[in-house]
Amino acid sequence: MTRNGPFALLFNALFVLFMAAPLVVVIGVSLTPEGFLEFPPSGISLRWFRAILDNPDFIEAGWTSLYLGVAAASLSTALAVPAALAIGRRRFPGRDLLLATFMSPLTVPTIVLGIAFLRFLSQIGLSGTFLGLTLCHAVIITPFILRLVLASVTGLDRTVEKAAESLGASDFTVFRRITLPMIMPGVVGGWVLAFITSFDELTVTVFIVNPSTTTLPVRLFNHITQTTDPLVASISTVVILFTVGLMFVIERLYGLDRLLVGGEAR
Amino acid sequence: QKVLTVGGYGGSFETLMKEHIIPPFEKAHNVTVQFVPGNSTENLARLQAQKDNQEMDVVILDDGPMYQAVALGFCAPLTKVPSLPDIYDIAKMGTDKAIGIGFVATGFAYNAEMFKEKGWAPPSSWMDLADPKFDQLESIPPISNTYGLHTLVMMARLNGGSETDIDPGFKTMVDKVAPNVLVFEPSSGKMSELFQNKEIALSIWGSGRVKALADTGFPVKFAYPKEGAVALMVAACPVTHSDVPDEAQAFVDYLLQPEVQEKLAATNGFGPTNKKTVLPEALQSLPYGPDKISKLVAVDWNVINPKREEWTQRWAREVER
Amino acid sequence: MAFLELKGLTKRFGEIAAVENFDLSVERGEFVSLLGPSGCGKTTTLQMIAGFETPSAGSITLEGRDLLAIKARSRGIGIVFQSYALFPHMTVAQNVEFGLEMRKIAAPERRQRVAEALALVHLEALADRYPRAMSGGQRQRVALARALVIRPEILLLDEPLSNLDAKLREEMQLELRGIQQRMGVTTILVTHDQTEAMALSDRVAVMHRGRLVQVARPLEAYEHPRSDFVSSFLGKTNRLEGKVVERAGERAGDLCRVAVGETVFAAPAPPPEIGKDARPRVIVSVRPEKVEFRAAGAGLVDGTVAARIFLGDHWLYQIETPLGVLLVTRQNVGPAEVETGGSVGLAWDAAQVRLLPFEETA
Amino acid sequence: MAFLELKGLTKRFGEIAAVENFDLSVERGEFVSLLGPSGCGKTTTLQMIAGFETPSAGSITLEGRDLLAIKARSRGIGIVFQSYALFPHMTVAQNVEFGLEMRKIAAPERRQRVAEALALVHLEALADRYPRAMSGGQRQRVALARALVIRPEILLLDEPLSNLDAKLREEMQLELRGIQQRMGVTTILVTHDQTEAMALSDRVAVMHRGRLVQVARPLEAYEHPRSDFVSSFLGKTNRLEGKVVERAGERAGDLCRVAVGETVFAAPAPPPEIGKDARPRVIVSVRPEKVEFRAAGAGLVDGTVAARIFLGDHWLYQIETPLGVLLVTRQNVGPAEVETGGSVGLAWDAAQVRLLPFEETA
Amino acid sequence: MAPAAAVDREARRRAWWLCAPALALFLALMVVPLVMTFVLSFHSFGFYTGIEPTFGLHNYLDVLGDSYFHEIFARTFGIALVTTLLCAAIGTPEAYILYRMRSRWRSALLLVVIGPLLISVVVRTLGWAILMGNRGVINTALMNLELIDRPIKMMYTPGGIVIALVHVMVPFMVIAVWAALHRQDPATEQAAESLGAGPLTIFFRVVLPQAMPGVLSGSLIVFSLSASAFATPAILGGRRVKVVSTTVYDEFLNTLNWPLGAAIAILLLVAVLLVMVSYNRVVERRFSQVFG
Ligand SMILES: Nc1ncnc2c1ncn2[C@@H]1O[C@H](COP(=O)(O)OP(=O)(O)OP(=O)(O)O)[C@@H](O)[C@H]1O
Ligand SMILES: Nc1ncnc2c1ncn2[C@@H]1O[C@H](COP(=O)(O)OP(=O)(O)OP(=O)(O)O)[C@@H](O)[C@H]1O
Ligand SMILES: NCCCCNCCCN
Ligand SMILES: [Mg+2]
Ligand SMILES: [Mg+2]
Repeated sequence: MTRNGPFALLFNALFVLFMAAPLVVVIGVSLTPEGFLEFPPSGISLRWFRAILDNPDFIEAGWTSLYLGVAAASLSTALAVPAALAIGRRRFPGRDLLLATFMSPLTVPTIVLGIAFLRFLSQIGLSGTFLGLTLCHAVIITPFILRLVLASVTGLDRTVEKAAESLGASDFTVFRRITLPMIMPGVVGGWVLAFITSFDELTVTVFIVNPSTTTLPVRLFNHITQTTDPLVASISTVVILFTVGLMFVIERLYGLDRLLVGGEAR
Repeated sequence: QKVLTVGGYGGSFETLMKEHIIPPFEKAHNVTVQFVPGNSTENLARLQAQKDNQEMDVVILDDGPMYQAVALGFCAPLTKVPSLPDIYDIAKMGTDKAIGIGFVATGFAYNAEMFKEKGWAPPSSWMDLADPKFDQLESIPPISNTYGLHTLVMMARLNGGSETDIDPGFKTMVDKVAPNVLVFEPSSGKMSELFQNKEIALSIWGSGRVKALADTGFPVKFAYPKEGAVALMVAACPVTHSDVPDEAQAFVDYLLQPEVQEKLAATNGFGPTNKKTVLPEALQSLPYGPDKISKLVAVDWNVINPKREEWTQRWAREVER
Repeated sequence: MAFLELKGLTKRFGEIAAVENFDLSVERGEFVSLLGPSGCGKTTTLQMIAGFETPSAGSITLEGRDLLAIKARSRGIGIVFQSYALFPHMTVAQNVEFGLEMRKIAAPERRQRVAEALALVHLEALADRYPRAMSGGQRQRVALARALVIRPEILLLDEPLSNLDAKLREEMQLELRGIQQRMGVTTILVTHDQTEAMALSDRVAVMHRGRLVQVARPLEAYEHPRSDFVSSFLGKTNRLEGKVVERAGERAGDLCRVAVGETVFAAPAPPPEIGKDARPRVIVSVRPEKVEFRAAGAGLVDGTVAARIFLGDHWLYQIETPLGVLLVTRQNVGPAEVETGGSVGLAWDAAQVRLLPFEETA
Repeated sequence: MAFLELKGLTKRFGEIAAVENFDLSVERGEFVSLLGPSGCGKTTTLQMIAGFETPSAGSITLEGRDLLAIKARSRGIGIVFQSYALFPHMTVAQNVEFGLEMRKIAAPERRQRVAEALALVHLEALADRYPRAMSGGQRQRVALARALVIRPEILLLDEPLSNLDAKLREEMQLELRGIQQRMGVTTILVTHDQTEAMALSDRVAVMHRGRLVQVARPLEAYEHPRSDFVSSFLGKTNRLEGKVVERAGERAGDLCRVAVGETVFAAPAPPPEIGKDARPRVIVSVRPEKVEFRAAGAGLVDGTVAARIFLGDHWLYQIETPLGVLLVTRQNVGPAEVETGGSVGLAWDAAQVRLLPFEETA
Repeated sequence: MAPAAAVDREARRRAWWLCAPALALFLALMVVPLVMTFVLSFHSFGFYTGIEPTFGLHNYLDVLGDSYFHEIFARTFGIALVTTLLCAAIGTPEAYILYRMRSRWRSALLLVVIGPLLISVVVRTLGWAILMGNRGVINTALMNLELIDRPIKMMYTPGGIVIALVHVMVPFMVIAVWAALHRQDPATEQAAESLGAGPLTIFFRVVLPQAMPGVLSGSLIVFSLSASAFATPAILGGRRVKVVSTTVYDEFLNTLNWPLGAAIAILLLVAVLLVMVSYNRVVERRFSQVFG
């Protein structure tokens, strides 16, 4: 493969600087020994990381986000995999409509969704409940999973399944023993991406949480609307590291480049 | 076990509630208290969203939004609040459905260090907001926020108008004040961030907020304008259709107890509304005692509230341009 | 009654008839190739036999039983796909074992039969490899073992060799034929490579645009194609447009005379398909290997050698003649018979000429 | 001095030497094929000539000028890729015109040259089509026109025909050779199809594991392979492991005797590569078309006919003999010479036997 | 024998069954709430009366007839347009650079590219606020270098919003273009080079036209997400730089005039959908001829 020229590398360096700057600044701020926001930090201190431990609310919200992410991503995966199998490999009336429906959370403005969810959930008495949150998040993250699973389904060699069928396997056996293992990287990649999306969701969630189900981003948002201190930065840093760690998992399991290219397949 | 859900401010108020105010109540009444943090408007919106199925049993709001909550029928009458007779009349809000639990003064917050560097005198008059030397160094909360509304009303009053004749207020805001304003910042967190980043030197803010920021070691100070600081009340009400109405009433009453009022004063800088509260020397600077309370300027919510939507529209169209 | 019988088999996709009115009887143990250009419906036919496509009309019976009433997974047919379709997440042994598991065969027997199947395709040593770590030829053999281990009544092969390079393909052809004969399994092979079809099968079934145009033993199909299409599709030929100028008697073996341009030569009596016209237009086909060199003037037609192309085991000559460029092949034994630029006469045995119904283009 | 000269050309990717110490001289107007199995370094060699890979060592000169000092875009080399690499967003004419635009040739001349190039490949009528709307063979011709319109000094072709089906491939081969000869452009073709290489080229360069193992005219390479590998790669052969048992004089044409198992027969004197041992082990290669049938007992070795496979223009016989299974091909003229199961004698002319240096496996 | 039609029907029914669970979730939590919002937009609101279930178009008329809202919609779409153009200008070359990069570096860079997508908006905007303030890192640096003597105002301006939006949206563009690049035959670049084209000519005449469908589909995503973005303009725009979504938020949370907020939201949704659909039309017409 041809190498990039010096101009391209300069462009790339500026691009990286642009992309990384806000995150680097946040990490920098989190290291301040002072009681207020300061960049560059006048010294290096882990004081604000220790402070996280003194704020059980944040830790609790972190756990909520974690559980919520796992529950929503799992629910959404369970629903998206069969849908992807149908949409990815069959032509049937209504297919495009279904696909558009499942992709719609990407096009409907999030604020509209948040309000719609809030009104609907309080009507049916699920407002602020973990179940309500899980359902809403499952809706929001479905497009992410569906895209990845669809990509692996469409890339799948159907004859492999026919081969299994010709050897006597029932439909369910084909799914369990052949199809699912083969699309597994897409499913896992989609799950992780969906998990991260749920874990970081704010705009919708802020409308539908209650104190016992407050998620970390909402907690952070509430915190910075009331006070801004380096604690936000240190918690953000932890979130950044956690997310980066998860992305390494994707890279290992699925390949970030496949995640991107695959993600484009409709 | 019964669960009582209380809506109120986030930040230091939330911390205080959760750590020091709620636990004794839980023990005494054998309930679990959940706290829903949010600013006044958010919690008011929450009340409206859940009109048919209220999640909150008690809500704590600024006085302005509280008037609206009462008007919209979200608040239940205070039927079992034995401390009512001990409360200043001004805190009774002319209704039996909500009660003030603390006084806050709306006045100046300023960065004392920056003022010293530049050799400026501390702000002393509401009209200082129009001083060109503060170009892009000011922040005022928008009209949706009580502090912003107070600013508008004060500008009207000092320029020949009043709540009933708001035009001079808007004119002054648009022509003289708005150009100095870097941002109309509603969020207290952002406001402290603006101070900390030295983006602003001066703002209109609550005495309680200033105290909270000053407590972090930041050189911010509160100043009472010579024309008077505006009284802002923090108010509480029991929410209608509560499934634990007795506990809700008891909680409002609890907030009015002198020992709780003292804690609110010590941590959040709320001036007590219960006459029986005694504050230690260090807290005497708060809006405290009949003398100081009577010196605070009050605004007329009964005039303001019906006009508020119209003013909000004008503010958005004229001031925030 | 034949072992496998396809009758009036038709498959339409919307407007398109992918397969139309297809009749074929296959005997037990026979090896039949479906041969034809891309898109002619070979795969579709195979898929209907396998049960992955439902015919729009027609029937398929196996020993008289209606196969269409049986689900694909119960037909007991072994299939090898062009892409091999190995299970990528299973080892070679697991791939082969899968069909036995589905049949609920006990583990010890499974192990033994897997070992036998792998031995059959010479892959004992690679039982624990994953497919991705194998070459094309090896994968192809795994696919074969996997299809054979269930002892299918019928083995279907859809272009199993077309992904292999020329040398390996030839090797695998020999191996495939050997295994098929040892197992005696009835086999249907789909291919578009005529040499492959002829090399492997007892009979070839030539398809064209969804229809079966000729079924015959390879030699028969090559030597006695029923149409211009079959003639051109099965190997190189010299295809000339001509006219019957003298009809002889109608008994087989009777000779007639045909004219191609000015040149007139003898040919076998026209087959019935050509019709009763007095001087019908016909396609005259003479295979390049049947054309002989003579001295200039001593043959049926004279020409100059335009090119002489060495192709390893044979030479290909392009001879410019009044009939057009004629191809002549000669086995590579001894030195070339004629030089480029030289004049030669060309001749052929009248019995080697084929007259076919006239079609505009093959 | 040759037109194009590759000297000591080497390309390493990390540890792997994709091409090693490759020497080749190509004359002006010559057509040379690089031939070899997959992964032997053909494409890499071509890419170095084109300028898309930088050699790790060695030189490339064109009429004495150092080509490596020149950027790919200035080398003036025409390339046809296996995938055709047409610009999908340009019409056929725009594709062909692109190289002329890059050369800043004025519009009227451009138009004329595009028209000429399209005429050359018989695509005048399709000038305004987009590539997507064309068949494989047509696309291939557009690619050729695009490469030729810039009047390249060298034309490089990387498996240009391997995506086409058998019939179309043969047609395109003839066309390609015709165009190359008319234009007289020096051409290097990469292929792994030995028939294609032999059919098209003046010389074939056989590669094996990154090295050039033989460069020769097709007939020479086929008839006088320098190694077991070349012998087996260029067409079918009967490959036997044997031993020289009697050396004759060292002059060419001198005969020696070799033993394969118990069977001893005559062969040309061993070539120098085989070394000076008294009784060296050798690979004995006899092409199937060179083997003749005799009556049983009357040949060099007797055997039984194990299979007789009809392949259209020829028959392939597999004969079981004490030397192993020997292949014999016979042009398809007249009836088959021997029947399956029958006994035959096999014989060959001593001059047709090739002795090659011993290698464990080809 | 099963007639083919019955089998097709069976297959169709199976496809629907497979989609049924997901569809149920979407009907309940996506369609119903959106319909409720739609209905809400026809109601009316009074300060003391709250929401009244009247039915009329007054909210829409209010919005459509008020220059204040026109300005907000214009600003919103202006910001979205500029963001889209910048993303295309930055994302396309970056995708190409990534595409040509060796794989080890590429993985690390992909992490940088999609990082912002995955990190909470609160965190990101906090970072931008620190960078872009009048006393922020950028202005301080520029002033220390004496390149400027007054800070450049970036916070609370549309420019600042655009910068932060580009930061979040550029990954979508890179992804879309990158995918398009992967669909093209790398040999076309070599072909162009062998015909005498330099790197820039190759990029503009061979790579970019082929990647154009990717650029266009990326633009679509970026535009629609930017037009409906909330958190970034809310935090970085302040009160003065209002966009549609922050206005909706205000109506819902400050004024409590939900019917009006719902009407604005529905108008935003419709406007975004309109832009997307008509854009798709144009793109399809333009490219169907070239790319199948
Ligand atoms: N699912 C389908 N829907 C519509 N048309 C189809 C379908 N499957 C096949 N066809 C059409 O039916 C015809 C026959 O296809 P089939 O795959 O059987 O051809 P084939 O002979 O196997 O060709 P190849 O040699 O290219 O594999 C083709 O015209 C094809 O386009
Ligand atoms: N960029 C590269 N990096 C590492 N190894 C490479 C690279 N390009 C080629 N190789 C290796 O170099 C060897 C020669 O490759 P090349 O593509 O030249 O073979 P080829 O003869 O053209 O094969 P084919 O017939 O399959 O096209 C192969 O082993 C290949 O894996
Ligand atoms: N710490 C809580 C102080 C409450 C003062 N009221 C804030 C009004 C802003 N919405
Ligand atoms: Mg097929
Ligand atoms: Mg190659």
